[in-house]
Formats: sequence, C-alpha cells, structure tokens
Amino acid sequence: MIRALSITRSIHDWLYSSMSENMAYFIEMVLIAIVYLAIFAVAGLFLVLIERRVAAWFQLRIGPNRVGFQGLLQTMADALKLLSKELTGTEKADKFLYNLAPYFVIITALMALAVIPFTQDFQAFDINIGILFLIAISSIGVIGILLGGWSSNNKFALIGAMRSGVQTISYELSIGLSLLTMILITGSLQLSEIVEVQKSGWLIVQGHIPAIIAFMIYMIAGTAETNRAPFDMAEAESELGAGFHTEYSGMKFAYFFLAEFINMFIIAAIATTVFFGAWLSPFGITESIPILGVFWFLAKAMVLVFLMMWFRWTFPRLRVDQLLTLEWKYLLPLNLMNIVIMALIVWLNLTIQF
Amino acid sequence: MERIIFYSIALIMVVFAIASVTSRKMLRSVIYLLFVLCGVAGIYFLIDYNFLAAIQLTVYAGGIIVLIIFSVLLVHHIEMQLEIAKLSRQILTAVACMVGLGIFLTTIYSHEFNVVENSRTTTTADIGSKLLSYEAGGFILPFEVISVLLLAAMIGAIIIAKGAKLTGKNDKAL
Amino acid sequence: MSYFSDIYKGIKTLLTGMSVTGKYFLTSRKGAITQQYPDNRATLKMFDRFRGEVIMPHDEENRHRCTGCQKCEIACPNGTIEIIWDRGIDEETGKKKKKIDKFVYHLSMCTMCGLCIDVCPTDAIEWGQNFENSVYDRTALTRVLNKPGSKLMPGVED
Amino acid sequence: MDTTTIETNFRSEEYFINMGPQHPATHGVLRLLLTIDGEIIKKVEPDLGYIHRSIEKMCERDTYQQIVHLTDRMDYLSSNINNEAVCLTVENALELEVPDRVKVIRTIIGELTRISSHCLWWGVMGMDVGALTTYFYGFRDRELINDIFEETCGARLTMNYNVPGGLMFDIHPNFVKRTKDFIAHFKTKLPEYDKLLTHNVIFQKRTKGIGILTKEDAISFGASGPVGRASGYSCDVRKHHPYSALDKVKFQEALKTEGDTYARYLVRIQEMWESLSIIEQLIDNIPEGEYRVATNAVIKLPKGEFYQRVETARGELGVYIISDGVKSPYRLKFRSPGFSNLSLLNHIAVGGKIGDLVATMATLDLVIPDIDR
Repeated sequence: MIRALSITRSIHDWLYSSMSENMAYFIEMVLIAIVYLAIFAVAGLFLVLIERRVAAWFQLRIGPNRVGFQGLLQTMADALKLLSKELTGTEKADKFLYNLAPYFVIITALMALAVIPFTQDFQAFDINIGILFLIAISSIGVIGILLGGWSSNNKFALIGAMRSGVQTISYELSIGLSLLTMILITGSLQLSEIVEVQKSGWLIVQGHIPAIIAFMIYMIAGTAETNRAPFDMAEAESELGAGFHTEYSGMKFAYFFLAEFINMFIIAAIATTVFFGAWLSPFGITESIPILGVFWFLAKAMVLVFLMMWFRWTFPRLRVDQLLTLEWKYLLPLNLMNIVIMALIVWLNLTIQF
Repeated sequence: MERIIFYSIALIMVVFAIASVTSRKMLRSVIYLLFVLCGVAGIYFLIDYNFLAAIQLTVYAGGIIVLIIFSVLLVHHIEMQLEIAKLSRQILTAVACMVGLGIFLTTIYSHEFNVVENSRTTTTADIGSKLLSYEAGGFILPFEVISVLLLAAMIGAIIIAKGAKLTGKNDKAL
Repeated sequence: MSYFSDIYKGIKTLLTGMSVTGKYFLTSRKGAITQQYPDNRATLKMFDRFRGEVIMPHDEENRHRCTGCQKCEIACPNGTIEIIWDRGIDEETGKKKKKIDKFVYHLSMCTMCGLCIDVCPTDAIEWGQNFENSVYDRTALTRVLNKPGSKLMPGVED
Repeated sequence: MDTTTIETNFRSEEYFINMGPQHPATHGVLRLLLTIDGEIIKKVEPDLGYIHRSIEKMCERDTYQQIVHLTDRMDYLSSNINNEAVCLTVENALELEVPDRVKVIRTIIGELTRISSHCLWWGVMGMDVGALTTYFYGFRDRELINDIFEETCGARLTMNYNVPGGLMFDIHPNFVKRTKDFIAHFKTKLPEYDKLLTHNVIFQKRTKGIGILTKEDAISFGASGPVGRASGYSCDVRKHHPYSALDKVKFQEALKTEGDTYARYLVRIQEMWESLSIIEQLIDNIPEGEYRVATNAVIKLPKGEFYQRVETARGELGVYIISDGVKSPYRLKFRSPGFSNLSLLNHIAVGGKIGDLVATMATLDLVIPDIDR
C-alpha cells in the first residue's frame, strides 16, 4: 500500500487507532479504490484531450480549444454529454452480456493500474509476480471486446470482435516474450525490484542491442494489444463502421473509449517501468527529492504515449492476415532469437552497468 | 477480514457455478464459468499463491475461456438456446451431483485440517528451480514430458490446419 | 537474407512517413489550415466574385435598375425568380409602361448557377457576399429583392 | 429454436452483409450487398439509386445553357470538365469556333480540377486504408485550387463557369499568379505524398497484388480513366481525341501494366505530375482575346445526334445529344465513367478480404452522384 508519502502514513495510523482493525482495513481499501478510480478518470479524460490535440497538430488543425482554458475541459464536457445520452441497443441482443462487456474492459484496465509503480512506494499492489500479473490481466480484457461484439447482434460488430480476438491472442505472445527478455537481466518479476535493478542504469542501456529490439517489439505488440491504429482491426472505421462497439452508445461507449486510452497509458507505463527505469530520474539528478519520481514516471510514459499517437496518425492500417503474418513470421521468431541473444549477454556479463 | 473475503469469494463461486450449469444460453454459461475461475484465482491470491493465481488468470481465464468464447462465436447464433433436458435426466443428474457433494463433504469434514501460518510467499525463482531440478522433489521429468506433449499437440494442430491445402493440390475442384 | 533486408526497408519507410508528420507536428503553431469560423467573422473576407445570394442594389434615392424584362426569370433553371409586374403610368411621358411590383427570389431553390446575372441586360441584379442563410422557417428564404417604394433608375432603358 | 435450424445455421458458412448505404467506405449513399465467407468476399452486388435525381430527364426540359449547371451536380469533383463536355457538344453541333483564349483557360481549369479531384482522392484513399492524416494534407492542397476557382468564378465546387460559346466571364487578374503559386507549392508537396503513403511498407502490402484487373477485362467492362490505364489500356481521351487546347501541349499518358490497386494509385499520382506540367506549359501564354463568342439567346441545335467525350478525373465522360431542332434536347445521355468503373467491382474484389474491398473501392474513386445521376 501507499506507505512513504507521509500523509498516507498518518491517515493509516489514525484509521487503525480510531476503529476496529477490520473496519480500518475495509475503509483503507475503499479509500485506495477511490484514489485509483480518480486517477483512472482523470488520466483517461486527460489522455483523450491530449490525443485530440496531438492529432490536430499532426493534421494541421487546431483541435479543441473552446471549453475551458485551451480546451482543457473539453473531454469533461464530452463525458457529460455521453452521460446524458440515451443508451440504445439492438433488438434480440443478449442484454446481460451486452451490458456486461464494457465493465470487463474497464475493470481489467483498472486492475492493471494497481501494480504500476508511479514512484517509490506509490504502488497499490506490489505483488512478487507483477509482470505476470499484468500479462494475465491484459489477457482478460479481450473478453469484454469479444462479448461486446457478439452480444450486440450485429455482423459488423461480430467481425470486429473476431478480429480483435485473433489479434490479442497473437500479440500477447510478443508482449510476454519481449518482457521476458528483460526479465533475464532483472531476474525478478516484481516491479519494485525491476526498478531497483535499474539504479545502475536503465534496462534499455544495460541490455543495449537486444533490449532495443525487445523495446521495438514491445511497442509494436503493445500498440496492437490496445487495438490502436495501425492495428485497429477491431474498429477499422473505414471497413466495419465502428467494429465491436458499433451498437454501443452513451456511457457504455465511453467506457470502451476510456479503457482504450487507459490501456494505452498502461502499455506505456509498463514500458517505462521495464525499459526506462520507471520513476528513476536520468543520471540520478533528482535522487534527493523522491516526490519528483511521479513527474519522471509520467514524463517518460507520456513520451511513449506520444509515440503511439504518432504511429496512429501516420500509418495506414494493416489487413487482418498481414497482422498475423507480422506477428507469427516476423515478431515471434525475432523475439525468440532475441531472448537467446539476451541470455548469452547476461551469461557472458556483457550488460552495461554504471 | 480474510474470512469475510473468503466467504464472499466462495459464495460468488458457488452461485456462478450453479448459474453456469443451469443457463440455457451457451455464452452466458461460459461467462459464469469465467467468474468461477476468477474466484479460484482470488482464493489463490488470498493465500498468497500469487504465481498460481496469475497462471490461473492467464491460462484459464485469459486462454481457455477466450478459446471457448471464440468457438462459441464461430458456431453459435445469438438466438440459439440449449434445450431443457428431460425430467428423468434432470433427476438423475441431481442425484449424481448430490452423491458427489456428499462424498466430498464427508471427506472434508472427517479430515482434521491444521492451520499453518504461511511464513513466506513462493517466488517465481523457487518454482523455476523446482521445475528444472532433477533431485528428489524435482519436476524435471513431468515438465519435459508436458513440453513434448505440447509440441505434439502443436504439430497436430498445424497438420489439421494445413490438411485442406495439402489435399487441394490433387483435387482441382478445391 | 531478404527477410532481414525486408525488415530494414520496412522500418525505414515507416520512419520516413513519421518524419513527414513529425515535421508538421513541430511546425503546427503556424501551419494550421483550418479557420476558426464564427470567431473570424470580422476578418473573413470573401472573394469579390463570390456567389452568395442574388441581390438587387439600390442607390441612395431608393432606385434600382430592373426594368422587369423577365429575362432572368426565363433563364433560371429552377424557377427561383418570380417577377410580379404591373403596368404603371410613366410620370414623364404619361404612357403606360411595364414596371416591377415585386422581384421575388426563392433562395431555397437557387443553385447559384449565375445564369440570371449573366443574362440581365441592365445589370440590375448581382451577387451578394452573404452566405449565412440558416433560418428556422424556410419561408424566410423567400425574399423580395426590390425595396418597398423603390423606382426604376432613369436612363436604364435607353 | 428447434434442432433443424441449428443444423442449417451450423452448416452455413457464407453470410450476407449490407455495406452501406451509410458506410464510411462507400463515400456516399452506395449500398453494397456483400456475400462473405469469414472475411473473404464471395460476391459484391452494388445497389444504386439512393440519390437518383433524373438529371438526364431534367435536361430534356432545360435549355442548353441551363443543362450546363446540372452537370456540376453529377461528378461534383470534376464539375468544370463536365461543364466543358456539354459546352463542347453544343459548340460542335453549332459549328461554333471558340477563341483560343477560351480553349486555354478551359484546359488550365480542367487540369486544376483534375489535380483537385486527385488530391481529394489521395486523402480519402489514405483514410480508407487507415491513415487519417493524409485526408487533411490532401485537403490542404485542394483548398488552394478551390481558392483559385472561387476567385475567378465565385464558386468552389459547382462552378458553372463554362457557357456554350466560351466562358461566363473573364478570368480574375490574380488567376495566373495564384496558379503559379499553387504549382510551386504543390511541387514541394507531391514528394511528401510519396513519403507518407506511396513508399510506406504497410500501404504497399495493402495495395500490391490486390484487385487485379487485366487489360482485356478493362476493355470489355468499359473501364476508363486511371482504372483502365493502370491495366495497360491506353484510353486517355486527352491523348487520342484532344479537345480544347490539349492538342498544343506535350504530356505523357500515365500507363501501368500491373492492373492492381497499387498501379491505379501510381497512375493517379503520375497524372497529378502530368497535369502540373500541362498547366505550366499553358499558364504563361494565355492568348489575349475574347472570352466568349456571342450566341443566340435561345440556342437551337440542328436536327441530329451529337457526341463529345472528355477525360474527367475519373475517366471518359461522354455527352450524347439527340436534337430535333428545338431549344431543348430530345434526349440526352451521359456516359459516366464512375458507372462502368463500378461495374468492375464484383469482378476484381471477389476473393479478397473486406480490407481489400475497401482499398480497391478507394482506387476506383467512385463519386456516387456520377453513378446515379
């Protein structure tokens, strides 16, 4: 739980002193859940705004700049608009699964957020198999998309869901293997330990060439995992209308939408943690001020998020069979080769350490 | 606190297990099953078997369930419902289930369970070295046998997938 | 070996594409091609030949140049123009003479083809610059172009 | 549901899907009835008529001056070329010789129209294969052309600048300067198009070897324009039956032999370069003189049949007029390029994936009003 930040410490003490242990425990859990929900909502809305502004700048436009200062409240207004919209649906849709699907997507995104080390001790759930947990959680998120596509009783949505399923199952391999490459250096799956190892140099520096290859594979697979262009097969608006969320409206659509952006942030956050030293400052310049770790973490994650946006607004979309070709013929063999090279490097002690 | 969590998870699992076998819509059954599996993972987390919990999520929830959903998606139309079985069969199944439950409960209640204080969590490194150890208590043989089995399954899958194409060469009509 | 060269070439072309969009991203401050339309009304100037709507200019003494010859009405493909005319007594000569009562212009039917203006022998009608024509009731788009009490400019018919 | 229906559902592999009339990839209200097996297309059936306005029938009511403005609304992306086609037909029928100035201006504006149409196509092509940014880059350059048009004739899209006998009014004094500015600007932007899309490995994978149309099929389906030329069918009306000032300029007909989606893409890119060179050859020496020959206020064509074809941005547009000597045609028929190009779709898209269909349709460059009229 959140320990080092002194305010949380005092809240913790006060809770345990003023009521029974179970009650305090329960309240603490609720508090943390609320904190993470807040992070989730703010980050989601903020990322949507960033995406729209960045897209506008790539496309020689201005972007939203009316609501609030420089359009800062634009997504808030959009969320309010979506909240007030009618929740439509198709006839003969499987209503239970149709309503359930968005929550799958959003809850898995939220759960993944829990293990991310924003800074020293700012991590809700420092589990000893952190990376594995992230992979496990991300594999559940796809169920929401599959369900949403199937239960809307729409053929375009069904095709979108199928594509998404195929894509996510394939690219999970690459994500796992490229992270595994880095695990060879750290020797631990625990995220806090992975950060600890990087105090003697970020992993992308420590592992040099294979680490860079692993990073590239990770970014490609991560973009595919979040269903973003150029891998947005599940939505593919010029082919399928809106893909799996064709029949969703109002807040249920917004859940899918927000989850996409949170997933993008999570992918960037994992990359930051595993490749770029999480909250560690470059060359240790702000070692003495631990709270700046949040800044460094977010800055690095934002750069990677920007990279993914750059991909999205530049590249054409792949076709569904080319998507699988890319994974099974290019990324996977390269990844396996890369693991062997990395193992050799770790074995021969060729890693670069400061 | 842990007791409360355990009982709530157990309740969820029981409810959804019953829902899973009684639902007449196939995909809904699968989703109920998914909740049961997630509940199992929750219990693993509760007793600090993190690795097993994550594996449970990856393999069962993320892998098997997705595959089942996928096959349901391929063959199942949204309006299709499973038939209700005949009354005689229903009774037969209920009796069989009751007998099974009875056996389990008697076994569980007749055995004395000792409460062991869980002092340390199993790390991945421990599990890895256990899997590759060939000393007493090592799992190298089953581990290797399973990998051979998986390889065989993979080759079989490839052959089934390629089958149509291989015969297609001779058959012009295809 | 073509496997690896394919990968290399692929990545290179992707990076070239990214450099193009990246360049525009960096110069985005001055490069925006969109207009902030309702805000820039004051500075927004249409080209002088812009076809917004048909207008009939009047001079300061409330006189127009339309003789009511109806050539525009005939030239219009859509029946946009309707001229209601009358025979009045000319003040100078005292003879009966054709003059317009109402020059009705149905903006909702106009396709801005310009044939009426092209065909007008006295240049009585011309293009206006207004393009903001949204109204709540389409009857508001039916306009009478000659102002009430307006007269024909002298010398036009000669 | 009983067991028999489950059996049939289980066995049916092909299913049927409605693409359109409201679908982002059909670029208008075109409805495609797709028969699909998984993602593979088994049959494409275009369903037309959602925006039919019976332009040809309306022409039988209108005078020849009035017909011109209706053609704006057919292929609205090459409206000026459509206008020119009608005017040329009428002028030929009247045996009216228009001044050189008119011919040159018509050609320049026609080529500008072609570039503007191809710019839009390029942007939309990128959007159809998933690169959304190209849309804005294409429109950025297209806006400059539209500005030229707006300054000269007052309208950006439905221009109606041609009248039988010449032009409605003379070009704007800024026309030459603006056009030259545009050429200079566009020459720096076209290589960017290549960097962004043409050379992109994903784009090439998406388009190469997709939707192949052989030369024989191109001829027998009546394909024209870039679609025909990408299959090696030399069908440029500007080259074979030059009209206006096109006999005075030198340009190359963009020809490719592959016949796939990528070839159609390349042909259009090359056509933009060729159009630029045509404009460059003409822009500096627009002859002085009249911009219009006086015609009768009511044009009456002599009895007979008249046909004129021009090359629009999409291909060959034919105007066929039967006149019985009165002020409106007895019958008027437009041979529109989009209609025959659309008829290819079932032939070349079958066997591809849904994504291929979208890419193929993008290179057919359909404008639905042109097909439906």
